[in-house]
Amino acid sequence: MSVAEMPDWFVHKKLRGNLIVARWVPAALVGLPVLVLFAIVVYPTVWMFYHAFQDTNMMRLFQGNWSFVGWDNFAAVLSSGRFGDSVLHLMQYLLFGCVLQVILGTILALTLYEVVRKEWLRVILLIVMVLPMMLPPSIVGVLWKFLLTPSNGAVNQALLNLGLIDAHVEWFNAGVSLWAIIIADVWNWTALPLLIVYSGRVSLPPAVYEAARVDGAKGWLVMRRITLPMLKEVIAIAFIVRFMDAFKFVDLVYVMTSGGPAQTSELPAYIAFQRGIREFAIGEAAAYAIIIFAISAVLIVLFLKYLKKVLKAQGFA
Amino acid sequence: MARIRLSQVNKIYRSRGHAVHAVKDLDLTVEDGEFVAILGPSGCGKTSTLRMIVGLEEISSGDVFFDDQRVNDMDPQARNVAMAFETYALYPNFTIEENLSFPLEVRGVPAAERRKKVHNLAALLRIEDILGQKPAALSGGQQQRVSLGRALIRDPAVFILDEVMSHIDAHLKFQMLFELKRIHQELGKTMIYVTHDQVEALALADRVAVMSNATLQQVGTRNQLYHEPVNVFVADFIGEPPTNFFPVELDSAGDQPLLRAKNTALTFSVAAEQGRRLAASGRRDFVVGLRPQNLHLDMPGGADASVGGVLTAEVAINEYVGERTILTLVADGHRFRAQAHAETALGRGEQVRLRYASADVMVFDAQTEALVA
Amino acid sequence: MARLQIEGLCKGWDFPVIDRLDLTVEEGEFFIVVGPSGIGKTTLLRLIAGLETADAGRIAIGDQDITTLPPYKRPVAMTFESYALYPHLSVFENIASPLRARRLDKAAIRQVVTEVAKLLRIETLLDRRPGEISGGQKQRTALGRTLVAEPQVFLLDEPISHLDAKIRHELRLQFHSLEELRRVATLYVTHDYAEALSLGDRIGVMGHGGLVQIGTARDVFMRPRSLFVAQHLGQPAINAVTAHLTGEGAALHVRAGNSSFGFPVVAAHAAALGRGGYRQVTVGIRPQHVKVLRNGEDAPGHHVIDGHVEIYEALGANGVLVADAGGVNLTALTSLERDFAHRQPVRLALQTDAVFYFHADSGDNLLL
Amino acid sequence: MSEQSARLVRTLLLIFLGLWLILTLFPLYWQFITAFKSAAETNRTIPTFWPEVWHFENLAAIFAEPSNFGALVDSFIIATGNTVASLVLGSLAGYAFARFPRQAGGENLAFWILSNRMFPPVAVLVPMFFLFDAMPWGTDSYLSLIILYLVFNMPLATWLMMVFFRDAPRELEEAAYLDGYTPLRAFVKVTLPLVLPGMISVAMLCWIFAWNEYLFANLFVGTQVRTFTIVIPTFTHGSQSLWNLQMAFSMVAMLPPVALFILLRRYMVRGLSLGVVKG
Repeated sequence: MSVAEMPDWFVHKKLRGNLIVARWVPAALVGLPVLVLFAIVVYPTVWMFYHAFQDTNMMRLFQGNWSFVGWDNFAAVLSSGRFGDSVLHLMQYLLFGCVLQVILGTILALTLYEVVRKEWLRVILLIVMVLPMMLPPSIVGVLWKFLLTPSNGAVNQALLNLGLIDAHVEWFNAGVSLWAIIIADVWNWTALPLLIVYSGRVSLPPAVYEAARVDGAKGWLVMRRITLPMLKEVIAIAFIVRFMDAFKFVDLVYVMTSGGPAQTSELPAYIAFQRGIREFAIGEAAAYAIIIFAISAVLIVLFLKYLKKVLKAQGFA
Repeated sequence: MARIRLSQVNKIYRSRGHAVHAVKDLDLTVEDGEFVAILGPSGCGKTSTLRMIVGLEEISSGDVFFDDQRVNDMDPQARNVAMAFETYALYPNFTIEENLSFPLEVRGVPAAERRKKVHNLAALLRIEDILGQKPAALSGGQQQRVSLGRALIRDPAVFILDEVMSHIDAHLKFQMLFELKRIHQELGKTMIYVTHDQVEALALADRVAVMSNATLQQVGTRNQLYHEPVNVFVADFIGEPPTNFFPVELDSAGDQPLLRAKNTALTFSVAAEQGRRLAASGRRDFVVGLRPQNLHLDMPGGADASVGGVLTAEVAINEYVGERTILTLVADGHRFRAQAHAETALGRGEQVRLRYASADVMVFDAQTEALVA
Repeated sequence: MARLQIEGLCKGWDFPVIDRLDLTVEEGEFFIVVGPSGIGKTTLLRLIAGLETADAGRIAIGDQDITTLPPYKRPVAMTFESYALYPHLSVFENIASPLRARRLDKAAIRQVVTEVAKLLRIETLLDRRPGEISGGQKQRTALGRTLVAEPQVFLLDEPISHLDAKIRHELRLQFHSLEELRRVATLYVTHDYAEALSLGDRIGVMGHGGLVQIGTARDVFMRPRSLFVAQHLGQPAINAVTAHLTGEGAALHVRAGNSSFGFPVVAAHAAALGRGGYRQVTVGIRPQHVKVLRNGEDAPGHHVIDGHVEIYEALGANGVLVADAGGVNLTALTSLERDFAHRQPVRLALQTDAVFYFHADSGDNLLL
Repeated sequence: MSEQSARLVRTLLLIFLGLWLILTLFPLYWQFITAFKSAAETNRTIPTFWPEVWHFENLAAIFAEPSNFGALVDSFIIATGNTVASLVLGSLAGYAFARFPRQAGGENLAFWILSNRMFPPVAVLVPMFFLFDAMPWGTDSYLSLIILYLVFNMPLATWLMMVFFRDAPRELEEAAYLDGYTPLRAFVKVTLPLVLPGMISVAMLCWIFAWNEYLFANLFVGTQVRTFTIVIPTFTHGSQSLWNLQMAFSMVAMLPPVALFILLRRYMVRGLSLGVVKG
């Protein structure tokens, strides 16, 4: 039936609400949550966007006499060496933190599923490996700060006993303290990508693997040609989740090193936090927050486009 | 090609505490190039049997031979057996072409030869136009053809189909049945078809193995199962519309043996030979099985009855279904069915005389349900 | 007087699924809509039930216009194709659900539900969960839920088409014998033509957004209004041969393209076809009207032709044989006992007085 | 890929798994033994891998101080309060997105709710600090943190609840309508029971994230209300951290989320796999 022959009732029919619920119900259902979200997210965001262009600090905020300074805050942030270093630290954290965690998580999840045959053993191992995710950052920070104390920390002692090092490692010196944070973070958050990839693997269709077995494919060939391609989407989601968290990661930096020594372990989000809360340079902190959000948003959108292309090619999307 | 022999095969599933005996002492032989169907209700052990032949399931006891070579410890690939799955189990991330060529890729067949084989198989299955697509974009029928293709491309010794028709629409199923028969005629492969649908099994297979709660009831050609069912289960399971059963007693032996439905006037006359076997069995209680197709409306001047009998009954329901009419009748409180010509215009309550040939009367022992005469 | 009346009903998403459909189901009538899956049968039921909003047209039960009433205010009960039983509630609670909705007292509910359960022979399953019972029992539970609601219209969406053949026979009898279903207007939807012919007081074949033909089982099957109707009723499908008519007056003759297949037109048909002056036609021959003669057997009043076997299969109640009759493939029905080898020569007897003649383009039946 | 090399790879992977287990458990083991060491023993130059003397009284010492136990109670109130709020709001929005995607703003609104997790906390902290400061309940109160934690818990709850509602078949609700139930009663009778397992896994996730939160708590509360996360680092003796007490208190504070996970692990894996795969 080509368009020309369409009956006239069909050509100009208008979308009618369904009979079951009045039109306003969906809007009402979403209304309250959106309202709450508006108050706790949109309002602060707008407030920050506004103050990012002012020279607000604590004093001026109380007196209410801040003034418009255009892009100065942004210029100050972008030109400061401190911000440049922190971005480098962030790259280091992203590479050895996020990427490493997703790779580790994937390998562990697949090993747990493919190699550990007994069901009860697999459940216990899963519980143990997900334990660190259950701990608050303050506990993790304190714990690892204690473990890594250079003089009599358990880690140095263990490494000495194993002969891997011959002298104490000064974990909290400049240039090394960021690694301490990364180690603690890997220990704390690898469990999340592990759980995501494990859940993804659990829900793959078992019949496909039997077909592979009948076709004679085994071990690595199955992993490379069947399992990993099917898990691409899930691994990507694990990466995005960790990537989003990385950009706003402050807790361990604050607890373990307070960005020290001499700002060598600062991350952009931490500086924003420090400038905003401790030093009350609110205008500048707002600029920081917006720059960080911009970078992460751009990278994620690029990543999603790439992911959509890959999935399209695979026939998923 | 391969001749498959199962001898005293058992499968016991052990899970915490209790064990399920899924297949009991199965003896079955599939000749080289033969098309055998394994038929039975769900849970009768047919799928476990299939998985033991393919090598996806470990054999608890007994042996499976491919051309007299014991294959118990060989994996599916070594047995050179191929399988089409009920849920198609196509590789979702591969195109159809990759799905078809993957089994060859695993065997290290060079790319050029793979492409050639894929293309002429696609021609046989008429799926050339969808080689570039992904399984998710295909209809049930197309996916099913691709899954057949993936199994066929390796030129396996044995080709096994596991309930491949259960997700196909009714009218498409007819074409598919013809195609499967055509493929078997063209390739002459040894094929094993597992299904719960007796129409598919009887349509396709040279011989059908009927299973029920883990034991093999009977193996036979369509006519053997139809005319000489070994017990009530097989007689009931085979046959569309379902067979009618009447609990009876042996009333009188001799030349005109009569079986009478308990305390009613309903009697069934059988051939003298059948009478002798019934008397010889020394039993009194039997069950009579009569297929609706074998009850003919006694048209005035109809074909004269060879040795047989007549039933009078009242029409309860007249179901006109286009090609034929199915009458639901009641006689002495027994409700049964008869199949009649499409133009039968009998209404509810009309008295009818039905003729049957003694040869079509099946008599089973009431206790053992085994066929006696 | 709870008659179901549908006038000019329209519903469409990206194309008009239901286009100005008219239908009247009398009180106590068991009306069946049959058609291939995806033709819009379920949409029609959902429109009557109020689960979808009609774009145009009017639906009335008795003299109450329910076109814009929400489902919970319509005097209608429906069984879903997937049964839609509440998995977390027992069979008893599932059946009692409509009465719970009306807040009837406990004793009344228990009495009604046990009575209906006895009627449907599922009284022993009342405290089981839907997950623990068989397909046939699930279907009866869903039916019980609709009976208990005592609506003015029953809507049944493919109630038994997902069950095994054996249970389907049994449940078909149930629909025949259930008096309760015969007290009110019932609209039953299925894709299985045999079910439709066997159960329907009247049958509507659905196509092109509406009901292409409405009539009794024999009307629709023996006097199809068009090729579309003929092709959708009958398994295996009707033989449709494009052919042209040669000869004049009473001596009309059918010739199929360049093949040697053809047969003389029966006098009665020749008269009607002659007046119309048709030349190009599509000839419809039902497989049951193509007999495969045993050697030596002849068939008075039939036109006998020679052919050889392409493929033969026993399909359920009878054998299906595809024969190449002079370049045209003809499907014939035989009894189950017979068997045929590949390429075996056979003699086919055509019951030419039961042949249909359809217009080459529009597909309309030229003899109606 | 011969059989031996396959087995070799398998053993290597198992060793890798074992190593990771050790790496995961070692800190917890160290936390456990430190919790029962005396303050002196914790500061030894050569740390002992097993306490010479077991000081069970460390735990008693912590809870002798009522405010410490009070901190656990405060954390519990905030976490539970926030979980209930997140669940209610998340379910409302989730149901609307699942059942009425077009009218309720559909996918992009849902994605937007999820994406605000990308905002650095400071973008929210400063303005909210001043906003709550002006509010009657002030910053140092249960309500301030309960509301504030919605920033990360509500989007998560909304997203997962949307997936679970989509997973509950709409046909059952429709069957309830035809039985005569109004939409609200149908929701309670049919959809809610089916979504309950999903709700439990969402509640659990939200509760754990709220219980573990540190940054917001650190800034907003501290006097009337003290969550355990901000109390732990305060166990010091002058400049010297009392590691044994901090470890002991951490161990106690760790129990609820760990217990919750072990108890409801099935729901969590099911919830996540459904949320991830379908999301």
